[in-house]
Amino acid sequence: MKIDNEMKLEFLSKSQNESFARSVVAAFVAQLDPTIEELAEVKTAVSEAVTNAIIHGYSHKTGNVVIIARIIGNTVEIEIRDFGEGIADIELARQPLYTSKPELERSGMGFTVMETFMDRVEIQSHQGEGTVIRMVKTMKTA
Amino acid sequence: MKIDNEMKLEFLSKSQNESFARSVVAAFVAQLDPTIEELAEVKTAVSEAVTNAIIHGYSHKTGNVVIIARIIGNTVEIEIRDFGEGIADIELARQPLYTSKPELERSGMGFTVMETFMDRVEIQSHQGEGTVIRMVKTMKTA
Amino acid sequence: MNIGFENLDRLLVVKIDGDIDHHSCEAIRSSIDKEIAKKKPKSILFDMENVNFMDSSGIGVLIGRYKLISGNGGKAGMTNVKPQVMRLCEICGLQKIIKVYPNKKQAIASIKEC
Amino acid sequence: MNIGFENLDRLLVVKIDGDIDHHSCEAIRSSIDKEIAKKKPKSILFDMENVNFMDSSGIGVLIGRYKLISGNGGKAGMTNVKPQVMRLCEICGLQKIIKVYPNKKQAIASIKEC
Ligand SMILES: Nc1ncnc2c1ncn2[C@@H]1O[C@H](COP(=O)(O)OP(=O)(O)O)[C@@H](O)[C@H]1O
Ligand SMILES: Nc1ncnc2c1ncn2[C@@H]1O[C@H](COP(=O)(O)OP(=O)(O)O)[C@@H](O)[C@H]1O
Repeated sequence: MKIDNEMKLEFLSKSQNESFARSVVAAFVAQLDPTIEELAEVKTAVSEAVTNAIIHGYSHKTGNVVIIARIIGNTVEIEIRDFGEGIADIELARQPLYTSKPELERSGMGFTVMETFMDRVEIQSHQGEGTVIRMVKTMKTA
Repeated sequence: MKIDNEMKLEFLSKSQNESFARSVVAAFVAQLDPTIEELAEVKTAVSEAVTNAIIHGYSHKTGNVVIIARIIGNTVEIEIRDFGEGIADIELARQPLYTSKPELERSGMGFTVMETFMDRVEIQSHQGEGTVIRMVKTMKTA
Repeated sequence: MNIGFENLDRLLVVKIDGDIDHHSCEAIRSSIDKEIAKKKPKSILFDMENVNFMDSSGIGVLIGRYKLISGNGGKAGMTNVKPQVMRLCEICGLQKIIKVYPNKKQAIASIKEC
Repeated sequence: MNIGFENLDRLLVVKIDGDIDHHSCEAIRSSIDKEIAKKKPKSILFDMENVNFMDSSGIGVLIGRYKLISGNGGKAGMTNVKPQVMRLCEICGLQKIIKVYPNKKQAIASIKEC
């Protein structure tokens, strides 16, 4: 499992950084020569996880969001971390349509989108400490 | 001097990350609505500093390059850091046309380009410890 | 991000320009809701020709507008949906709630019939 | 990154496609030098129409090729240079060494005259 390339991005949990974050990951993943579809899938999954860090992790304050991306062969591993509220019930959070913030018109489909677009999604979370989402996807091309 | 936005990027000193690094800074600076010219200037200055970290800082090995960017009003501050060889004589290094690696067809114009395209460029370096380049530019637009 | 409106009888056509994510959602939502309050349309059509990116925050906004409109007996439709955005809509089952039309003309004709 | 060659008598026209930075330089340099060794042109013209980004690593490569060619009494030129790239060339004084022509036709005519 040799790591061919690696990057780490830290930014403030401001909503204008959502598009910045997904562009950064897309620019990094571009070196795998993904199809347009694969790139859109990665961007969308990253957007979901980063948005969750911002609105659920740090609902009432500004904190740091950290993204680590690694390329190993044709595979990209992406880790998205916040140091916010954490998830009380991970099983429940993963359910399609479940959202703890219906008043914000959240669809509750974030985790379902991540799971559909990536090959694997792992959630680690501790209340009061924060959340880490680990996602893996192997590009079919090349 | 309130910081409006901030990001930190770490990546390996591989040459394929040069274009990645300048795209990331460009995507971050885009929130200031720079002109095409201003954006090209920032990208070029970042490319110079990142290339220097890779070929001069870590000439014979792979290490980490760190970029920190901060937005304060219409101004962007960019810090590019390596933990490599360091610069023996900063005065000399800043001279136009000076290069320690003429055998690599370096033009010796990197620092001159950074100084022309940015409003201010500071160099801090210690031999055996590494180099930090701090660059500041205020966008004329907006 | 930019939003254009066209009022055809009581059909409001909303043309969104740019990425739809959590950040742009606020502005999109409030701008559409203002137009709805002002023009009181019966139905709504989202023209997605210039939307190259959307995530599930966008699904929330579209469903929210659907609820507003359908609560008053109106219809909601989408047209000119890009393939990447369409995949997201399918995953979320949005096309079961907001009908997708191949082009604007067909969409208008079909929604007005109702 | 992609390089195209055109040999007009003893003028080699090099069309570079993509960003010119330290990473792409290696490939650009070795590809041009191979063509020079094979075709032994007298002069060289860089068509920069498809170069949207260049940093000082690119200046090094262009000057290096200039030295190869001028060492044998040939000329070097550039054409179709984008404004951003032109600014870099000016800062580095490159246009004093490698003449810049407004278009390919004029460049070819002028270089061949010599
Ligand atoms: N980073 C996070 N920190 C805290 N809670 C989270 C985080 N990510 C997700 N959650 C919880 O999981 C729920 C489901 O997330 P998701 O499927 O993305 O739906 P939505 O974002 O639309 O609510 C959220 O409503 C929230 O309660
Ligand atoms: N990050 C760095 N680490 C060590 N040395 C450096 C670094 N950046 C610049 N230098 C030194 O400064 C010199 C001048 O740099 P520059 O003006 O960019 O020209 P060039 O990169 O073409 O040599 C380099 O040749 C090198 O000796």
